[in-house]
Amino acid sequence: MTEITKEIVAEHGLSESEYERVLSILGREPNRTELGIFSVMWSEHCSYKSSKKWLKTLPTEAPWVICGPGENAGVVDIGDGQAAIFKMESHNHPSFIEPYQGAATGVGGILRDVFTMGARPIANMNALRFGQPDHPKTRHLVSGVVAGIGGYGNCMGIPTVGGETNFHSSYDGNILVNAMTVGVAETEKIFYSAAAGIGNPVVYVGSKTGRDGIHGATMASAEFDDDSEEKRPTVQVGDPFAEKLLLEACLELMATDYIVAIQDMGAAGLTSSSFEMADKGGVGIRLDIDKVPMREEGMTPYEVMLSESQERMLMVLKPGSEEAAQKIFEKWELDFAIIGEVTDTGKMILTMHGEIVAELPVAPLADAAPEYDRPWVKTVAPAPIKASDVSPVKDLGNALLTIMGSSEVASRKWIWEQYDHMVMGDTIQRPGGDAAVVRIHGTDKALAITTDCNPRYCYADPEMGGKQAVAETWRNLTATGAKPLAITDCMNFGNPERPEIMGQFVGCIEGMREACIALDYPVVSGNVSLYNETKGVGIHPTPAIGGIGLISQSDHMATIAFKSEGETVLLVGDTSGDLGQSIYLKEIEGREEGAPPVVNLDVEKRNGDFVRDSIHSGLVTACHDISDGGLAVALSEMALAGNIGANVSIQSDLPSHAICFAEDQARYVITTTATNAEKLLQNAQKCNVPLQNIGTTGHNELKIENTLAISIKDMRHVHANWLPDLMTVPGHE
Amino acid sequence: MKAAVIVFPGSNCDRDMKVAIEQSLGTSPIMVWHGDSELPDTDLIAVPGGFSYGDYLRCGAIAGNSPIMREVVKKAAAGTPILAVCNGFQVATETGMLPGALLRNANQKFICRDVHLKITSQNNRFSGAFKVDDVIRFPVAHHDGNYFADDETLSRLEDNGQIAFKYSDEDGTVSSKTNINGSCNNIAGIYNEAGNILGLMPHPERLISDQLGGTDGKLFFDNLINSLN
Amino acid sequence: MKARVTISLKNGVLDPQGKAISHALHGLGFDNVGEVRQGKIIELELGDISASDAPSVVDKMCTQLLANTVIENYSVELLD
Amino acid sequence: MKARVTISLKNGVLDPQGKAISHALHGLGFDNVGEVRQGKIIELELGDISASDAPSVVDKMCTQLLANTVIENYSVELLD
Ligand SMILES: Nc1ncnc2c1ncn2[C@@H]1O[C@H](COP(=O)(O)OP(=O)(O)O)[C@@H](O)[C@H]1O
Ligand SMILES: [Mg+2]
Repeated sequence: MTEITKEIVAEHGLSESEYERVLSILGREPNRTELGIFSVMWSEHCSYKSSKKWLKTLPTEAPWVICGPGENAGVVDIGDGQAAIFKMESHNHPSFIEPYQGAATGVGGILRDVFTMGARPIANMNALRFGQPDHPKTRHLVSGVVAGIGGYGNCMGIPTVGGETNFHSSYDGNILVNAMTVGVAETEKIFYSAAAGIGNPVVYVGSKTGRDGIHGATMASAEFDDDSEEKRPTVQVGDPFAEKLLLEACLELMATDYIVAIQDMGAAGLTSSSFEMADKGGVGIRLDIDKVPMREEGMTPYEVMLSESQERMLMVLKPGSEEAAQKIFEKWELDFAIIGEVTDTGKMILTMHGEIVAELPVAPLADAAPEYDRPWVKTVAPAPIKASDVSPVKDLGNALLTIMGSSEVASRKWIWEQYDHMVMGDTIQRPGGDAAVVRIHGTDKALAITTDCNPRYCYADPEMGGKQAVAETWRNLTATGAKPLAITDCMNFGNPERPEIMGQFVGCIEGMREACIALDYPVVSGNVSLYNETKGVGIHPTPAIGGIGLISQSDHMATIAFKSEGETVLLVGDTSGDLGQSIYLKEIEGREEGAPPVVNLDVEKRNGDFVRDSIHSGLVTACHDISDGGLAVALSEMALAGNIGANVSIQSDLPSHAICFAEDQARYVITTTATNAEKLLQNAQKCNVPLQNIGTTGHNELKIENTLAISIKDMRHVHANWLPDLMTVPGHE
Repeated sequence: MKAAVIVFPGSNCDRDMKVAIEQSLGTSPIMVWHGDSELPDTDLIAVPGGFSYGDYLRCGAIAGNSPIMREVVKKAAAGTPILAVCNGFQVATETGMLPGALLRNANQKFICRDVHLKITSQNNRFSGAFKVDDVIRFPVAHHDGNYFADDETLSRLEDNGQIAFKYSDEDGTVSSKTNINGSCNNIAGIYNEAGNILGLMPHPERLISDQLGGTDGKLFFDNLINSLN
Repeated sequence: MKARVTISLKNGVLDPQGKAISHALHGLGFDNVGEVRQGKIIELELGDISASDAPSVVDKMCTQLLANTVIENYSVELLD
Repeated sequence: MKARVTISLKNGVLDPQGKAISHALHGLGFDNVGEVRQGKIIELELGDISASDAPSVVDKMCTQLLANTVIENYSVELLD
């Protein structure tokens, strides 16, 4: 056996003090396999050691929350004995190294998190951040990531119904690929991961274990160098077909009552799945490594325990059910192996060839996982930028075209057309609107789903940015008529050992916390991805938020498209006209400066509740929230979606560029028939919601009186072509 | 009347097909698992979309060699109407029930969106809801829908009126601009010589209500079921 | 015994993948590249089979499954 | 001048295609078939290029575009 040297410890990413703790838990030196297990269990990824302290401050409860953070995914009640199960997760680093497979296996991983709890996945989402459009790597990364997400989700037959995409230089060396899955289960049939029942069989199902994804540092070390083979890849190849079979087989098994506990094998594979199951159940587990289905010969216990081969699950079954369970997996042509049992030793004991190869106490290893209170400094928020501080450009029509054809606002159709967004026959709002809407199969209910985050806002003022991200998802759901239920998050940040980065994290969490509380909109699941940093340059803080909302009657749904000519256009909410961090400032002035718009959560709630009630009462014919790019962009998007123009005129003391492009929060544009306009205005007054009649739909241009007039055709041209043009290989077609 | 839907490992539009048939027929089709070697007697067999066997090797190749497809081929030869959609179309060409092959889309990308289709021949059973030259709208969702056949086969298909639909624009113009995936002659769907098999890349089962964005698929299935009743 | 099956598109069958590769190579500055064709290679572990039986068995695999002879040609190489 | 590039998955990398093919061959009664691996073959018309320049040019094409060296190996053969 190799001796554990300082170098080996360092290669495993354990600090000296962490290694001291290993020695004191074991009362001896670990062997190589045990060290490997400590290293992955105590990695940032599995232990959340830098973030735990702060994540605990987020609100996680509401009467409709069935299961908050801590399990594979969050669970909320959606009535009629049904639950929505959802989570978002990052696959940033693998996607940068190998965009297709990295993104594909990211989708595979998040799907497993959801169906492991008993849900049939009904929708996928993806939140993507790439470097600058003209960075030499960007095109290759966009094309690979999008193909990979599509390749996996399409093959699984789960519709990918929406997402978000940003381009910014802060992601040049660290792209973000965050994938979200939403599934539906019966509230009576939700599966958890706590192992129980001494003597119960521990069962492995799915694909075989290979040497995939065993982390790089250990690969380079002596033990694996003796066969002079090529350096083994650290990226996994996804097999969506195997996952589709695994999904169907698991759901078939879940219809029985054979399962005691189940857990997917994600990061750190067999190690983290078995430890988590044992730790949650307060039991021990004995595993016989020889029984693990292996793809390659001569695999060591170290390799088997640390492999990140995809499309695998671990379960504890009721005794006596093994044979019937095996039949199901055989029908789906998947491996099924009893590899161990639940014990009362409180220890994880691994054997191979009849010998014990690792023996670790479960609870101490989990309880003693490091938790750090890392030093942090608060980001000082910049001063606001008033409209009067920015001199307007002469031609605001041209400014609108520039913005509509900018990397921030241009259509993402090139992306979502590569995703099957209709399979399963329940997508009643396709990508392109505020939130996607997917019917619960066989019912008249539907879920609205969105992901949002404005990293520029978060960079300027993490607290306001975090608040804004939560509020924007809430607003996007509201704009479809849905009642927002809960969120999942994917916290993407730089190196937490730098106090200013840690300060960004703390700030975003604080803002999110306030918003979640004020909007009664808890966090039920999430994921943290730190160290997104190259050569000391971190990404913009990016707390991607995925929100879901319930539409209890699917015909009470609004879309952004103008529906017919001659309807009244109304503006909900107040406009202060600040331009800090706006797209206008970025695209027209070339500045990313100032404070982001202020989020007032009381106003947010009041305006949103008014909009939702108006949609439910059937008075609203179209609805769109106002976000990136401000009012003029919102109106343009509604005109493009409906292929109908509008003529508006806004009563305000503000200069035109502020009216058109300020990104004040808590605002929406709604339309209504001419006859219903008065009613809405009266209702708004009763609710103390600012509502202004700003014009009428019609004709084939967007006209803002005394400011601009742009034809839908010109608008569509710049909006539709930016991304396809970016993605076209120079010199061809 | 009875209908069957074939389900392979990796099929994923089987439920959508079932729902569409149910909606027009009033009763559920029989879902036939690929491993079954017996096919019940039915008046319609649907081979649905998806990624049978992951579409590994070639789309539809492994499914095309499955025992159940040998039964489907026999029924087809005996005259049973077969509706082969998307992956089903690929499977049907692999078995030789339909001529030609489906290659990777010319732009190399998966394409999911609504497309316009021009009706190019009359087959009352499958397209009786529409007339020749009508333009309808169905969604596509495929990576390998680029129809290929040699020149001789193509002219035979054209001459015999075996081409069911061509990719067109809203006004029915068929051109290279409206050819979404590089298919020979813009072909989106074809009949066999006897006219009892329809293979098509677009998905009629996806547009069966206003809520889903359109009803051309509903018209298609209503007519199909009526004509078989 | 092992076999290597090489499968390529027949002449006259459009090869979208090959075309795309040729475009991409031009885009990268490899201006001289002409036609590009993409094919498949399938390596099979044949197990217990005699060298005399192998050719006909692999040929059967090709016609039945591995190649679609409407659009593809194949060739077989036996490696021991 | 022509080149033939053969691309295969590195050892240890999962090959879902190969797995499925092997499975399907068993289903067709070819019971003896063991492991199957699928690779790609790309044939390039190189145009005007000297035999001495060709190897390094094709190698560049491979690393830049044709092969994904994170998970694939490649080999190059020059033909006349
Ligand atoms: N990566 C993506 N995949 C699928 N849909 C996307 C993606 N990026 C953006 N979209 C869709 O494009 C539309 C506009 O996105 P975005 O500007 O983020 O919307 P909003 O400002 O309303 O949040 C949304 O419908 C969104 O779902
Ligand atoms: Mg929105």
